[in-house]
Amino acid sequence: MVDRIDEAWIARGVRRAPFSRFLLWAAPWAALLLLGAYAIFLCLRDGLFHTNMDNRYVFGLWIFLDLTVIALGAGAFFTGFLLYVLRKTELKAVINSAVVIGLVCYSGAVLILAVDVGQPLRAWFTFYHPNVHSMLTEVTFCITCYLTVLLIEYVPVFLKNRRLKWKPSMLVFEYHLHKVMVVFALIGTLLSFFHQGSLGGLFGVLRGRPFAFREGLLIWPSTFFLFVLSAMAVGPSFVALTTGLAEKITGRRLVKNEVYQTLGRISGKLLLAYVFFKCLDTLLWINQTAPERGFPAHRFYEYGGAFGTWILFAEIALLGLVPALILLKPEWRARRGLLLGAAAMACLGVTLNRFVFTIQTLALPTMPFDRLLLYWPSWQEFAAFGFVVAYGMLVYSFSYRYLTLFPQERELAMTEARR
Amino acid sequence: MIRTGILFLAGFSVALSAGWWSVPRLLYRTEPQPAQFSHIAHTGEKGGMSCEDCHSFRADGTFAGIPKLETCAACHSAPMGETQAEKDFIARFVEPGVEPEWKVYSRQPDNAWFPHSAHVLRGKVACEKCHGEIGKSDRLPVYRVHRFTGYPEDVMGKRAGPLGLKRAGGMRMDDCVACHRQNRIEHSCLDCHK
Amino acid sequence: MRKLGAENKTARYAMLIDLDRCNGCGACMVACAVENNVPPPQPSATPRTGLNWLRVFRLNTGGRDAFIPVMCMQCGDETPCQSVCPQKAVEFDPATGIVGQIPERCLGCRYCMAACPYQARVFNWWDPQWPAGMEQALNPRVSARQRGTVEKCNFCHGRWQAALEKAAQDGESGPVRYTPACAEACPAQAIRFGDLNDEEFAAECRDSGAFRLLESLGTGPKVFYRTSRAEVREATRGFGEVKRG
Amino acid sequence: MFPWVYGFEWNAGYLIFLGVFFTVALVVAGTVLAALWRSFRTVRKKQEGRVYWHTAFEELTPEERRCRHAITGELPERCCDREFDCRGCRIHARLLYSDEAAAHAAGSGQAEACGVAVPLDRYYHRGHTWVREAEDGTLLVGLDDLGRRLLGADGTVETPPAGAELRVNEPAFVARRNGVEARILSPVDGTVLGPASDGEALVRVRPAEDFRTTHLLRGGEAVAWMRHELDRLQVALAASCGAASLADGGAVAEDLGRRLTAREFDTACGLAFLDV
Repeated sequence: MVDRIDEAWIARGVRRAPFSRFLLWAAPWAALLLLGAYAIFLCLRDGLFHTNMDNRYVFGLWIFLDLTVIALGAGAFFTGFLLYVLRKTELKAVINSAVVIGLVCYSGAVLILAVDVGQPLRAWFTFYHPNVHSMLTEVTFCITCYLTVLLIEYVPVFLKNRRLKWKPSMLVFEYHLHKVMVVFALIGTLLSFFHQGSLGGLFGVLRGRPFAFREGLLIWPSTFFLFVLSAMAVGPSFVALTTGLAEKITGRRLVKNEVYQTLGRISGKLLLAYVFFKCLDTLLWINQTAPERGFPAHRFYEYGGAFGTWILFAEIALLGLVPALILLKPEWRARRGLLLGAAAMACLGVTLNRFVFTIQTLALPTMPFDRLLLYWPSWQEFAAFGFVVAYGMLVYSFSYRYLTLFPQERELAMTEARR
Repeated sequence: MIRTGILFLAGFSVALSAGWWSVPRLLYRTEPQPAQFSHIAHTGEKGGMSCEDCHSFRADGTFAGIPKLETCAACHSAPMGETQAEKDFIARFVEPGVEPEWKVYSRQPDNAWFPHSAHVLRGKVACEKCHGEIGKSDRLPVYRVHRFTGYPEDVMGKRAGPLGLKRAGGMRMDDCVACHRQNRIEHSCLDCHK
Repeated sequence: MRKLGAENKTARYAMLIDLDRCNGCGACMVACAVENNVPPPQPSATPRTGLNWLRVFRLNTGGRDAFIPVMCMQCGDETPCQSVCPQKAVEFDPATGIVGQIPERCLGCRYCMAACPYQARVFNWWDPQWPAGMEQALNPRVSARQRGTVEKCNFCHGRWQAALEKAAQDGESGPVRYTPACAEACPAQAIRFGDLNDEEFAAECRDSGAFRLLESLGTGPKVFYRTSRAEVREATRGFGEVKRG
Repeated sequence: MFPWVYGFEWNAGYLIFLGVFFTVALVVAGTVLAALWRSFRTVRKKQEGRVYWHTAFEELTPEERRCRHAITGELPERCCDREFDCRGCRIHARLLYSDEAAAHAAGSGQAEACGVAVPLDRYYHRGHTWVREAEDGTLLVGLDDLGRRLLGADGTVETPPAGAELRVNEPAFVARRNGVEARILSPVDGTVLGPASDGEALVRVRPAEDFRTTHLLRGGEAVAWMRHELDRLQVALAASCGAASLADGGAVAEDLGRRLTAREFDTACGLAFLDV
């Protein structure tokens, strides 16, 4: 009986696991969520000494996580842009899923940022006394606005739940909100563009950190544009990857193959462009930017170990060029495993890029009497990290179960039956 | 629909005015001063004293603020007038030698630095500019303190005193900044903060 | 009404530290902590989570080690930490040349710490705690610490304020002269504090033996070092040490 | 953030940054408010039904949106793009008076598809309701045989009260059985006069001024459509529940609802009544 308890909430024409199995799936995530909540509580109550961050490693796992999930969450804005503005109508099949992913990524990032700062109750200071020259101000403003936009974009997805739909006013609001969605898609693109950029700018402007510092265009360092481009490149990849995972986990077909192909093709093109500009930027940095500031670039990699030249190679060639080529060649892209593998590699490449800018920048010494330092996060940091992952998993799972994340699912189920 | 709107507005305004009325009352706590004090009795025709006679500077330029008991006792070792307040003061503080714990209306937050010497001695700012005409008051104003911060009401934003006396400048950060801006004095946060 | 600051010409306070004299005793660190109400470290604190505004580093020169006290350099050009703060909790005061850090405004995002190449900024990882009775000895001219905020050396701002009060009392005009706690405490008199607008002091800072840390970054630090040992000067120009300790 | 807040500076940086921010905030707030206002207007004008059908139609699969003339084979594969309202459709208008269509429309009496009765004296709506003109000029609206069998003996249909306005393709009735609810679309424009007296129909309706039947299925067309529907239903049920096949000459059970599990019944209702 318990298996059918929520049947009235599940959309018609799609199949979902029995409720008990859903609970079984959700339980470990909920446990992780609780553990993370406890760690977050500790940090908020006692202070940040619960983390292994210190005066040198001022940013740790959390900032790395923020930058990464926000880059991956770019799939939301970019899919919206492709669908509503560039009219790539086949992407309608994943837009809801992309919105939920974006929402999860951004709200998770904001949540963990609130724990990461020393005085969360002063978060409004940035709005009240903004220093408009700081990249972090831009990030704060844009992320807040964009999270609002994502919440608004989530509303129609949410209102289409089977039970809520029975209330006529809900459906009417959903309809009218959906009609103006192009406005939100455009605004979201603008906001996301700026804060992806300012997250890159965050490190590119650090003139005291020659490892991260980059030459600029107007008021923005080159990392501003590279972060935007890389986020746009992996956004579709991440959407494809999550869709593929969802198909794997649920054992159902959720979108048509052409959607994967479109996502892969766009991702591949942008990734190739990104790799090209990243190479240019790296060459400029090695030959001009870093030496001009008294730091010959090759010295950054002399510490070896975790931060050797392999990291540069892995980031650009192995996890940038290779997936780009796979995604660009139609025959390779056509194979699902290869496509998803390439998408995963692209996501890893961007993750590594964010790792380099956050962790490696802080690990490298700037002063002559200093040395390379390593840092390993405390359990509280890992648990808070787990909190975000579990939160994302749960929100996504609930959304998948009760909302229509993949509108093609019903059609695909019928086509399959006909066969 | 209109009825709902009217109901909403009515409820909203009731809640708003209730909050408007109650929050300041809940937020501040009244504390008694140790004794009654009349400024005008000292500074008026009869007393003839100036502010600096009691509120003096020390040799290192710091401001002494409210005088210690010995300053009071210098004149009031025995009653000089007829008032009950004076008799009480002598009985409770002067004779047993107990320092009265005056509550300071203008006590600034811990992180603020206000050099009286720079303003009064060098800048020739009149006391009334910030403190208002407290020197002409006949009795002490009610001392109200913020429940959370423990800072007196006057530095937390109360502009007009309950005695009906004009308190010209005010002693909030905004008041400081307004005056400094008006006089085009270079300032950074650390000019006034510590 | 006369303008309060009008007769006060601006100052550019600076430090000149003689590395030949510094023997690494750490008196400056202690004096700094006492002056600025730095609480004793928590039992689980490490050298990397401490609240020291001033730290003395050992510089490996190949020969005899040198000691080098590092505090906030009060960078004058393109101050790296100032522009990055999202809410103006860092401020460069043109009247004194001191980079102000306002803990009450600070959110604790630590972006300024990442921006500082000298690692002169520290974070309050703990709630400050003083052993019973020790809070009686706190310096009233320096506000209490706050957990979750960033702070740093401000050239003993409380002492500057005290000097200003005294100057107003005495009717003196012009930039005030004072001595920060570290300079006062140094038994070898290695730390000198002065005003770069004072020609004599500025000339010493431009001395052939004088240098600044990471000058190539273009941050315009106002803490100068001086040494007669060429190998020390050479060692400070190096990159971070590779594989040591 | 605001000019009156300490720290604000009137310079290009602040004006650009805060200008953009406030513009974004205003646009977002304005758009949401506009959507709210339009929703409010839609509800006030009682147009929720139209919105409901629009949204539901969007969610139908191409198979479900198949043009009636594609079902009969008059046209090659074609999807309806008019939300099943053929009254303004040019293709429909052209085909309506063609010989082929006339042939389809011809016929009277009883027809059947796999055991489901399709009386030819009435017009059919794609949501499995029918309309029949009574002698007094009013209309009778009822559930067709498949709908009736689906709901079975335990099923109930909630009809709107007398005086309610019906509009084509907008939800008019609610079918209920074993806790499953499905909206049934109205086949006509008109005003409900009350429950129908004969057992077959659900309600009696006074037709609207411009009442037309061109959007409804009739004659042989209805039979072809019914076969298509049965096929669709069976495939979907096979997909979700593995039901028995009609293709091998089976017939639709009299009380279909009872044979189906709650879950199958739910799926079938959604498919039959176009309530996704």
